[in-house]
Amino acid sequence: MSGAALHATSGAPLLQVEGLTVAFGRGDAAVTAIEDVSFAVGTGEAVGLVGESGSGKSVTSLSILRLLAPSATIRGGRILFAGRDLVTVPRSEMPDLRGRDVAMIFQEPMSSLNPLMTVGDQIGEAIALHEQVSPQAREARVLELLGGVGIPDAAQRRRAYPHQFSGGMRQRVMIAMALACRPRLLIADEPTTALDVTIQAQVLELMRDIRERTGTAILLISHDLGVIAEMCETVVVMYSGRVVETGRVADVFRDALHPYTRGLLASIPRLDGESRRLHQIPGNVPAPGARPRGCAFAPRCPVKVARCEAERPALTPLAPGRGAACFVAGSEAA
Amino acid sequence: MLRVVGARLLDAVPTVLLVLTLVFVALRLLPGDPALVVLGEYATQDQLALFRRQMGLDLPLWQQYLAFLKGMLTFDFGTSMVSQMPVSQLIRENLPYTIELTLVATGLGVVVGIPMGVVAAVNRGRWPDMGARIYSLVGYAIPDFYLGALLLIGFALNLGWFPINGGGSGFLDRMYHVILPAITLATLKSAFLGRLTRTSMLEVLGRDYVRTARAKGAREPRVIFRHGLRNALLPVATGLGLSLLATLSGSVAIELVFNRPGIGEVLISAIAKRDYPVIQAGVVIFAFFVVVVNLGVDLVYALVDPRIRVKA
Amino acid sequence: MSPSAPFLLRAEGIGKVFGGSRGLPFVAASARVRAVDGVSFAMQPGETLAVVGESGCGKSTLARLLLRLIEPSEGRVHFDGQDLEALSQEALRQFRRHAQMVFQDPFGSLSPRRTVFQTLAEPLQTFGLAQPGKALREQVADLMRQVGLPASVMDRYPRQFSGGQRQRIGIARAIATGPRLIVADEPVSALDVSIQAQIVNLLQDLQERNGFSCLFIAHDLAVVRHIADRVMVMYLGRVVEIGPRRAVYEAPHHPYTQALLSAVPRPDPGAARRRIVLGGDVPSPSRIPPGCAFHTRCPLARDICRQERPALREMPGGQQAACHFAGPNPIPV
Amino acid sequence: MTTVDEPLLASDEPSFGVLRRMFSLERPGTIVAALVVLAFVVVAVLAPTIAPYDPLKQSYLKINTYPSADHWLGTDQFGRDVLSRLLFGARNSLIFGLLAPGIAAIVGTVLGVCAGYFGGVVDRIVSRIIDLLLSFPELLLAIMISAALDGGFWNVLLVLSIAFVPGFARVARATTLAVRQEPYIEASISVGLRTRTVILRHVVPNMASPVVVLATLWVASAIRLEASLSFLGLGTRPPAPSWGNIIRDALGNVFGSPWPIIGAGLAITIVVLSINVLGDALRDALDPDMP
Repeated sequence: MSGAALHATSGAPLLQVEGLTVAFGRGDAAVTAIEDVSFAVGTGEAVGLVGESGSGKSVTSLSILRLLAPSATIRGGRILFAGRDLVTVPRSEMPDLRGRDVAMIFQEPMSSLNPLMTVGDQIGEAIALHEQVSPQAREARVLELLGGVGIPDAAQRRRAYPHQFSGGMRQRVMIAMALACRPRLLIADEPTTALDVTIQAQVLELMRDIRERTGTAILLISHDLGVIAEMCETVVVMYSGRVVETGRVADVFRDALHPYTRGLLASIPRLDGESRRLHQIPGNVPAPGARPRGCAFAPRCPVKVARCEAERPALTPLAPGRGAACFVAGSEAA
Repeated sequence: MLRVVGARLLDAVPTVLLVLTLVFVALRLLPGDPALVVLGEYATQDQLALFRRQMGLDLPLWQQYLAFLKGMLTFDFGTSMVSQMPVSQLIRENLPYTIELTLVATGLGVVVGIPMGVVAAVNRGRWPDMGARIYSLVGYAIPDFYLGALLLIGFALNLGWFPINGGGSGFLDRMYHVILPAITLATLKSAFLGRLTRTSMLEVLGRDYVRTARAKGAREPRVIFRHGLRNALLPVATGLGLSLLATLSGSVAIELVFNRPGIGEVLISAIAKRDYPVIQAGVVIFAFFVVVVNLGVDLVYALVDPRIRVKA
Repeated sequence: MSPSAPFLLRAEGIGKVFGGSRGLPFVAASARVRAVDGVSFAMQPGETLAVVGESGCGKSTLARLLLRLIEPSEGRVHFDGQDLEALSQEALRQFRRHAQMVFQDPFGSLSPRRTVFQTLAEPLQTFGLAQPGKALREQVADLMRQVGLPASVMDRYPRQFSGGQRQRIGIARAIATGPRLIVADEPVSALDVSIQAQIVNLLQDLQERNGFSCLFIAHDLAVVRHIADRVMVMYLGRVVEIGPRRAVYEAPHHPYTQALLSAVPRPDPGAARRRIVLGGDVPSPSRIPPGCAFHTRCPLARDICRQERPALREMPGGQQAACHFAGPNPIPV
Repeated sequence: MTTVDEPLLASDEPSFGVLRRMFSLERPGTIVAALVVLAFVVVAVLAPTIAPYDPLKQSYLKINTYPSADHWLGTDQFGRDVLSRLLFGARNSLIFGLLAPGIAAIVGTVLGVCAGYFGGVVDRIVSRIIDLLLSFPELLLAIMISAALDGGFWNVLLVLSIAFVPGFARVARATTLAVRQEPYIEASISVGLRTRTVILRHVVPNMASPVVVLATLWVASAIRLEASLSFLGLGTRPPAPSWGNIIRDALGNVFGSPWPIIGAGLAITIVVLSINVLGDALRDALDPDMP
């Protein structure tokens, strides 16, 4: 049962990941990072990929553009983007697609820009790689992009170097660079995690504004459920390398089906929270190499049954547009 | 721009002074009395006294120091005690040979070493990387004078392709004489530069901005050269400065092996003959080179790396 | 130690300036950075005071000033009625027994080459609290049980534990000498949400049982809401608002506190909320704006804000705020 | 208080893991290198017993002979047995190879730790001088110092040690600075340890591995540097045998056989190569993520 069927978005989704499995290392030393991951992103939709460390959310996002480390191999599954399976696209053709159809921004603004190139040149390069435009047209486009992401006096700032920008400003430059060729999908891997909360608010506001203006679909990877709630329509929850729940954000946040999602939502400290104690999920996230047989959440699950420790539950639809990978969920109030 | 260059030049002044002071102190710490050592135990007292006055050793220490500084900075190194020739003339005749050898050897080292390092880094783990590592390991181990001796015996003595000794006169002839010694030194320097470039390249290729370049749609060659190499070459520039100086000091031995004229040979024979003015001049010349090369590397860094050139 | 003074800890006008050395011959001078600027507050025994603020606001520096890990440039700290500045080197070392620290980075706060037993025994031995021989192992075992770790793993090395487990070892080390004050420097920011909850609850349970007061430094305002009795908001080395948790969260008076609270993303989708999005970037501590440091980003900024630095004034809700125009116009949180 | 028996991460790794990683099978080079170094040490130690002749005994009957039954590597221009001189040369290299880096390691590390840990003016001055001395390659530094001192064992040892001190000091200082920034140092201070204990118990053990790796690599450099100095006539003075001056004499002797040069040169190369391989293996084992 692939996750895609769960999405009743109009027409074929822009991006459809089916049964994606990625492992690191060779031979018997190989460690499965993510297994049987399925979800979809509709045109212009904002999907949140949420999970704690070791959940495989970054590996999933990097696999789409095939930017994984050399030691990683895609063992199975398909990544359909506008009808093309990116897993089978030859390596030499991937650069044409990166930055033009699908763009990506990363978590560490401090180290994601080339320290020896001016900000303007780095954005200009993103244009020049995909479009044959005159230097003047390209320069105009660079200034327009810088202005579009809220960087004041663009003409002068484009000559500055990354070390002359603050974290928030650099993230804006990254966004401008990603939008240079008007991609149809923007993958953002923890874009605001490294930023202070007031700067994060600015960047999130900017991303929402861009989505409205350009209709670019966003795949937002984050561990912060607050950011996901504010930015996305659909959420995909990952735990220990597998998708455990998908659905519309409003539904999942109101009453999550999977015990892990419920536990996670209850553990979040809330600004209006009155209680002193936080709900806590006992135990630890298993390391990728030491994942238990059966459901990975079983050791920490309050409602586990014998079957959970024997078999791995697949992601099954439990309500229109919603799914969970749990034998217990949905059968009665988990 | 000028502000940065000016700052670096100002920075070099105290360094030069410190170096000269160290040299002055080192030579004055010589155990025993230089006059005795040069003239031998049988010299009479007044011969010793005459020698000391000639050499200005009888003046109070600070006067000697000032005279020493004035002499060094105006390149007036006094006269050789052995050949009575003005030292500066001795230097003028031999220095060009050393510079020629050092530049050609370093040039060859760069042309071979840096590309080798890049290829090894890009093909990490595959045969080019293994080959480069073995080449570097041998290059780090083999003594320069041994390699020189082997090349001399092999290509010069037995095969006669190259001259056995001398520095040659006239451009072509001097090049003909410098090839074998330069290759000897270049082999070692390319091993050093190759390994340095490889490490620096590997470190840079792991950086986030290289991944960003790929995410932008840049093809692999552009990622490696436009983004990777430019950042990797900065630390290599420092390494280049160091290898230039290492080649300079290596040339001392090579000049001996190939019987070439040069500052190294002058200094070594002066040490053997205890010819103090020449020793002093040789040491100062080498020290001067060190300061100039390091200043050069600093300037290159300041001009190339915007993080230094442009204040945040 | 004198009988417990009215306050456990009192800071008066504490400040710290880094760098600012004029150049030695051929050694570069470094820029003057004012990290903490005239901070005054007091802590009751058994109380949890949270210190919140964005990067560069000086909260971590303040923690180290209070524990005398770095020397303050100006101001005084009184611990249990004693002026720390007057203490001799040895007396200061004894003071450390009563004031311990928990660190942010679980991977960097434990010495990699020493076992858990050695790390936990160290404070006991340093202050002569360690019983001889076998009994010491039992003491360490008890500490481990208090923080929810099996005593059987005490002979292992830090690299064999997860982030959450290491943070528990750090907490065990901090409570080993029975301190009366624990300064926790962002103890949970490096942890995942599910592990975060475990550590927050652990700290509160230990506080209830041992009665120490806790200075809790954090940038996550939601965590602070659960753990703090009082909250102190800092901006560029200065206190902009300080008061009881309910007052500061539900009726913040300082515009920066209001903006900070409204910037925190809420995990309830669709909740319509009007958000204050501050313009500009946090100025660097080496170039602090004149007058009220926040005026460059403050929506209410007037001329007086640019000239005069506002002092902390009492507010109706029971908290203090440092703003010329602070008034009870809370933005609905 | 929920006591949680949480699964621990890696199994308990025995401390000699470092050795196991160094000499594991997929690194045959390291094992060969170890054997070569072992042979070198054995030869150097047992030179007096295994050398066929007295390295200094001259004999005018057998000058410049090619390798023969009784002189496996022939004789030099004074009729001395080349093989014996090579064996004693190994002794000379081992002594300088171990002593010089040893002394430099101690002096350099103390300098580096003090500069790194205490910082302030001490750090600025010490690191300024280190950077200055470091801009001179070891050989140049050695030549300049030996200009002030004539040859002889103690002077050569002094020259070699001084040449290596800046390098050690810089690594020790850099590592100390890095370790000094780690929170566990601040933790040990806040737990009430005296500065002396903090340095000995927490700083030194955690900075040992880079210094140890450097020491290993510099045993090789010391052997090579001593050979170079002796070749230039500034190191071990003939007639005492050193691989460097064996090559120097042989090169000057037009009639002699090339074997002394080949023998001594090969000895230096192989020994230095092997020690470098061991040093690299040690570094990879201690700090696997270095490129």
